[in-house]
Amino acid sequence: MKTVERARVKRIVSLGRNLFRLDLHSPQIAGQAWPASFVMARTSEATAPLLCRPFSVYQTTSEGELQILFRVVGQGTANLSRLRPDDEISLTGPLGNGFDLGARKEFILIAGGVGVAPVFMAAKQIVRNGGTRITVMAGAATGEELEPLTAGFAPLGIDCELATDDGSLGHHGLVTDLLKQRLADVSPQRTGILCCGPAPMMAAVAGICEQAGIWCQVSLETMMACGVSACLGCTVAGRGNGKKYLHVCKDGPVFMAGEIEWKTLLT
Amino acid sequence: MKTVERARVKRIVSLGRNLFRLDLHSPQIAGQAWPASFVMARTSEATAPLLCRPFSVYQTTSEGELQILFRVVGQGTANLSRLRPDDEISLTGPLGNGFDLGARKEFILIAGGVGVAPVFMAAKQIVRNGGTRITVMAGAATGEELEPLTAGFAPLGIDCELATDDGSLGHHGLVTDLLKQRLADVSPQRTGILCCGPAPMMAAVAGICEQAGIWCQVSLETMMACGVSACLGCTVAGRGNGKKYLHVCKDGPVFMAGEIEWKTLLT
Amino acid sequence: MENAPDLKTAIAGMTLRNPVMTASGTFGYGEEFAELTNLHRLGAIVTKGISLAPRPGNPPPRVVETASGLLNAIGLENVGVQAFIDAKLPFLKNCGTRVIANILGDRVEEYGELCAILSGVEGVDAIEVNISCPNVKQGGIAFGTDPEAVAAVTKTCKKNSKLPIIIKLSPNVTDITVTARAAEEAGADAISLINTITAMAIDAEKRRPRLANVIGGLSGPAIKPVALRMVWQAAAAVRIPVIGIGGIMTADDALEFIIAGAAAVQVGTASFVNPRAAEEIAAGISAYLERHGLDSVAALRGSLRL
Amino acid sequence: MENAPDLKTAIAGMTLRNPVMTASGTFGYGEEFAELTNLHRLGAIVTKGISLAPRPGNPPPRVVETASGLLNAIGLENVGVQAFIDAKLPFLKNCGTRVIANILGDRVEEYGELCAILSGVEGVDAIEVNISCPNVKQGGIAFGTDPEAVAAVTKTCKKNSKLPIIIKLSPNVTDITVTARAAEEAGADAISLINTITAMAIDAEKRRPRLANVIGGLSGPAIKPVALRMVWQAAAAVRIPVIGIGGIMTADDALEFIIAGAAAVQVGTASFVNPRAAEEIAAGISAYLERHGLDSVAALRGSLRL
Ligand SMILES: Cc1cc2nc3c(=O)[nH]c(=O)nc-3n(C[C@H](O)[C@H](O)[C@H](O)COP(=O)(O)OP(=O)(O)OC[C@H]3O[C@@H](n4cnc5c(N)ncnc54)[C@H](O)[C@@H]3O)c2cc1C
Ligand SMILES: Cc1cc2nc3c(=O)[nH]c(=O)nc-3n(C[C@H](O)[C@H](O)[C@H](O)COP(=O)(O)OP(=O)(O)OC[C@H]3O[C@@H](n4cnc5c(N)ncnc54)[C@H](O)[C@@H]3O)c2cc1C
Ligand SMILES: Cc1cc2nc3c(=O)[nH]c(=O)nc-3n(C[C@H](O)[C@H](O)[C@H](O)COP(=O)(O)O)c2cc1C
Ligand SMILES: Cc1cc2nc3c(=O)[nH]c(=O)nc-3n(C[C@H](O)[C@H](O)[C@H](O)COP(=O)(O)O)c2cc1C
Ligand code: FES
Ligand code: FES
Repeated sequence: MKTVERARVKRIVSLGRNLFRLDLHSPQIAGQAWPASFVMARTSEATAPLLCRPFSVYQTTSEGELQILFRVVGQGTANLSRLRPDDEISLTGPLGNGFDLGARKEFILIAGGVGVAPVFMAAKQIVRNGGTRITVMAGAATGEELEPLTAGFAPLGIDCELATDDGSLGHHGLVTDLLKQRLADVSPQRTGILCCGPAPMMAAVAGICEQAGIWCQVSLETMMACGVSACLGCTVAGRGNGKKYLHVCKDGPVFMAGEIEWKTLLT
Repeated sequence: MKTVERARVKRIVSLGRNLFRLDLHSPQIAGQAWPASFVMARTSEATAPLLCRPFSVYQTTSEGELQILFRVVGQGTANLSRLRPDDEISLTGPLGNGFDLGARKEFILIAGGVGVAPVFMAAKQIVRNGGTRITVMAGAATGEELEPLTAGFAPLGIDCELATDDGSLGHHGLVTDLLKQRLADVSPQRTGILCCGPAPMMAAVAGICEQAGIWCQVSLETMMACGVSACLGCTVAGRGNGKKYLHVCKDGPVFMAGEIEWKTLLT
Repeated sequence: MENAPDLKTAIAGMTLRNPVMTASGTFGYGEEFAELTNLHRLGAIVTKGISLAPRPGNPPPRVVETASGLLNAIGLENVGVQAFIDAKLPFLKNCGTRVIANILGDRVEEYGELCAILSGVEGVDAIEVNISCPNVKQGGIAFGTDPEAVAAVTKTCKKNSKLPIIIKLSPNVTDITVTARAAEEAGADAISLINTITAMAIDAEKRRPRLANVIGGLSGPAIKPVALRMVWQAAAAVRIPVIGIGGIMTADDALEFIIAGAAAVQVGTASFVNPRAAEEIAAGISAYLERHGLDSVAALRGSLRL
Repeated sequence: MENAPDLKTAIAGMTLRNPVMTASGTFGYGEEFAELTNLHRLGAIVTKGISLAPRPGNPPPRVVETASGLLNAIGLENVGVQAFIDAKLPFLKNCGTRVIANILGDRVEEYGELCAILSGVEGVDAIEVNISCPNVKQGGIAFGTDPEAVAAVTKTCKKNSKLPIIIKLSPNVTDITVTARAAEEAGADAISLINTITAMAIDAEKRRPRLANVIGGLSGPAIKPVALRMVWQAAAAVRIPVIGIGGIMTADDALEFIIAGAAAVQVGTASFVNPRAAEEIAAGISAYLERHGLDSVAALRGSLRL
């Protein structure tokens, strides 16, 4: 069940330039969150910025802590970055659908930048479900950025294949290169791919998976006014029929890669 | 000469509930400020609150420090109260006219609440000018509030007569009671009164002085959009002719008490 | 004061628990907010706009934030009247508050048909008529900007329905009192205003409109001062109740509209920012009345001291 | 790019250094900002509105802040045309940029007289005509909301002046293209828009209007999306240059208007928030052009990709 909750800031951790982890005491929402669920955060009481901002749940604890990862890109995220312990913000959540973790035996988890948040939560859940084989492929602009984003996987016993735009860590190039290299070893029967990152990355992954016949889910981002399927603002075009729109906050944020009309998402 | 300056926060000092002193490094403006001059401060980069907020200069140092006293009453002052050392804000100043300190031998300085700021700066200047007799009368809601506001006078060798609404410090009642008690001892020839505080207090002081024939200057507050006499928004009605308006940011903030049509200011 | 202030509000033959409704298109069909706020504490729920046939709406992007505002071009996406009755109304019937169906059309006759259909079903307490849509027979000029079209739509709705008819005015006019009076004279039971103000945003880097539809409707706190002025003007111009809408975020905002002459208010964009906004505003109005020693919200209506 | 981009802007027979002017009523008579910003880096200074006789303006309070907006009812306080010429123009003549005198009146003839007087003095480069004032002969309805009155004022101004005439349109109309065309057909050399949107604010605690004048004009970022829409519509409707105004705070805002079709822009409320806003916006436009490999601001005008 979704709720509106006053969440108290426990700590805010800088993970590098413009990158933060925000740890909130938000027991009601934390107690119900699932992989790729998201929250709407009101970042200030002022009327500008006006709307809540959506963030994926990164991690929760049984003590009611809820963590998000965020990058400062504008006023709303700048406001978040100035929060201090014991400040309070309003959160609504958990919202959206989630990754489908039930059907598969093996997973390749693909993350770009802060897109690692829902992927990490999925990884923890898969590990908790027991025994499935997991590979993580993660990319970012630089190693300095990628390292703190992927540090959580090793303690789970999950290896990461890394790619950076500047070659400062892992493969010098795109995370999709890593996927292509691996493709020969992947069993379309057993393996599922879960992916979250910039739209061009997800579109490329979707294309690769379609060609290879691999089951693939993506977690999308669009502009959201409400997050609760009231404004009808968060649409993406569905595949096949240009007139059918999907609502990311309700039908998503997770979609089967084949459901999406990627062309319109990239313009 | 007035300037726009990026001012760096040196420290922010809590003086009690909702009351702060903000110490800024603002060498250009600090170097030119005078008693009852004010600055326009942009309290955030967001569009809400939109306008700059006016604050009287409280104190300056030769090292380029400029201090203001402020009470949190709304969003703009709340934003100021959340500033931290090394944050920067935009300041325009020094603005307005100022108290006329030249003509008199003895001063009674009357302050209500944070209205103490221009009065304190005047006191320092008078002391620096040498030898004149100064009495301070200051009032506030409670002693807790009044004490930090008036702590600066003793080091200058100036005694304060205090009044509080709740009687927790000094006279239980209005600061104007103190003035009335003193009236018999005041020489209309030698003594000048400088006053800053809530409008009803200043109106009452103006009335007393008019009756007693005492020279009295007040420092007014009105809503200001620009502070530099461009918007023409900061008017008060001038005395005698209801059609004549005075501009507080340019003709003021200091006026002879007799110039003002107090009735219209109080409604 | 001994008793809680009386928030009951009579509008267009209905009595509402309190004067705070949700605005069309900002509260879905009620169900979306059921877990987040107490629906039975609202004066009424106004549904997302309903047309005869389902509509897919505009291509994305559909929303963009502006300074203290929200610009939208949803394109009136909705499930259509039949799916509304089958899938949405059953929940609304039992949600514990009044239900006002908001309708829209391209032609005058569509409004009539919708009124007839919705009058025939149980669970709809009133109809709010969105006339900010393009009138296809008149070259796409919005009904709401032409007093004759306003009158024509109002008459058709009244003729086809026994339910109270609320005409929702467009703010994109030179003189709001002209369309307000046109609605009143044509028989409207109440008017509500304002709908969104036509507006636009451009991405300077891409040199493209931020909305796929190029222009959209502006809502939120940015438009409140304009909405308040129009409500004040309209309330002085007509005798039927006026419902104030536009940028209401807090109880104080709502009170401004009531003091200006509104009999009730609608909370729109605020529900996105705070899903409990409407409920909290109703509570805030009650607290204000108590604090000011007023025993009913009706006593406050139009009490502006000039 | 080797050379700095060309910001020169030709409007109504004048050439401006760059397309960024200050908006009337927000920059005094220039002198107020001389210590705060480099006047010679501005495209033009538009003066506070000038009437035949001095005007005292409205009683206070005259300004109130709203969400991302400023509501004002200054009441056109000004020194009158003679004092303008005697006391304000000497400074403006030597300030290093173009001077546009903004004028206002209650009757059509006043506009004509003002144009004649200002055409006869040295130092005024153009006249901007504020038609958002009440037309006393027509029961106080603003000139700018009636296309016939717009045409009448425009013709009178043109007849009485050799200077370029810029008609400043009111946004309080159903269709901005109607008044835009009325101005063009009557001979205006350019149009500027928007003036403030009529609006209102109430102090709920006191149940009183926040402005002594009850209603006022809304400016600032809140109105930018509405202004941009109107500028886009007007630019498509007329061939004369359009000057975009409304909520411009940053270079990006100004660029949105230029991309929508504006030949130049005016910066209003922003100068209160940041006295250097206009100068910084001009520099920001230059930087944008350079970054995008455009060699002139003219190349950007109307470049919106639909
Ligand atoms: C379901 C969902 C989950 C998300 N999870 C995360 C997360 O875990 N961590 C994180 O850092 N960000 C996440 N985002 C993106 C985040 O919501 C935006 O970065 C944020 O809203 C920007 O707000 P702002 O005020 O700082 O920037 P703005 O000033 O609003 O915008 C700055 C720039 O960011 C772009 N932007 C704004 N909102 C979005 C959006 N919703 N999607 C894509 N681009 C946007 C704008 O177009 C603009 O170019 C998520 C978005 C969605 C829809
Ligand atoms: C020349 C001058 C000097 C000033 N010096 C000081 C000072 O030294 N210390 C200090 O704390 N305050 C001072 N003020 C008042 C200060 O500017 C306001 O308290 C501040 O602008 C409020 O901003 P806000 O956003 O917090 O409140 P808002 O949300 O803007 O307003 C909250 C309440 O404060 C009132 N208010 C807002 N602005 C003013 C104003 N300009 N004058 C009077 N009331 C206002 C509003 O009517 C409202 O009731 C001065 C004002 C002027 C004009
Ligand atoms: C996303 C969105 C969708 C809307 N859809 C409708 C609609 O379907 N019918 C209608 O009459 N008004 C619609 N409106 C207008 C609102 O009901 C309301 O009149 C307007 O938003 C102003 O109020 P606000 O500022 O409180 O949001 C919509 C507004 C928004 C923001
Ligand atoms: C305080 C104030 C005074 C104004 N005075 C005038 C005026 O005298 N003549 C005029 O044509 N416009 C006047 N305007 C309107 C502005 O020139 C401008 O059109 C409007 O404010 C919108 O631009 P902005 O949002 O950038 O401020 C005034 C605006 C403000 C805020
Ligand atoms: S964000 Fe409002 S419907 Fe999805
Ligand atoms: S504050 Fe603008 S003229 Fe005084």
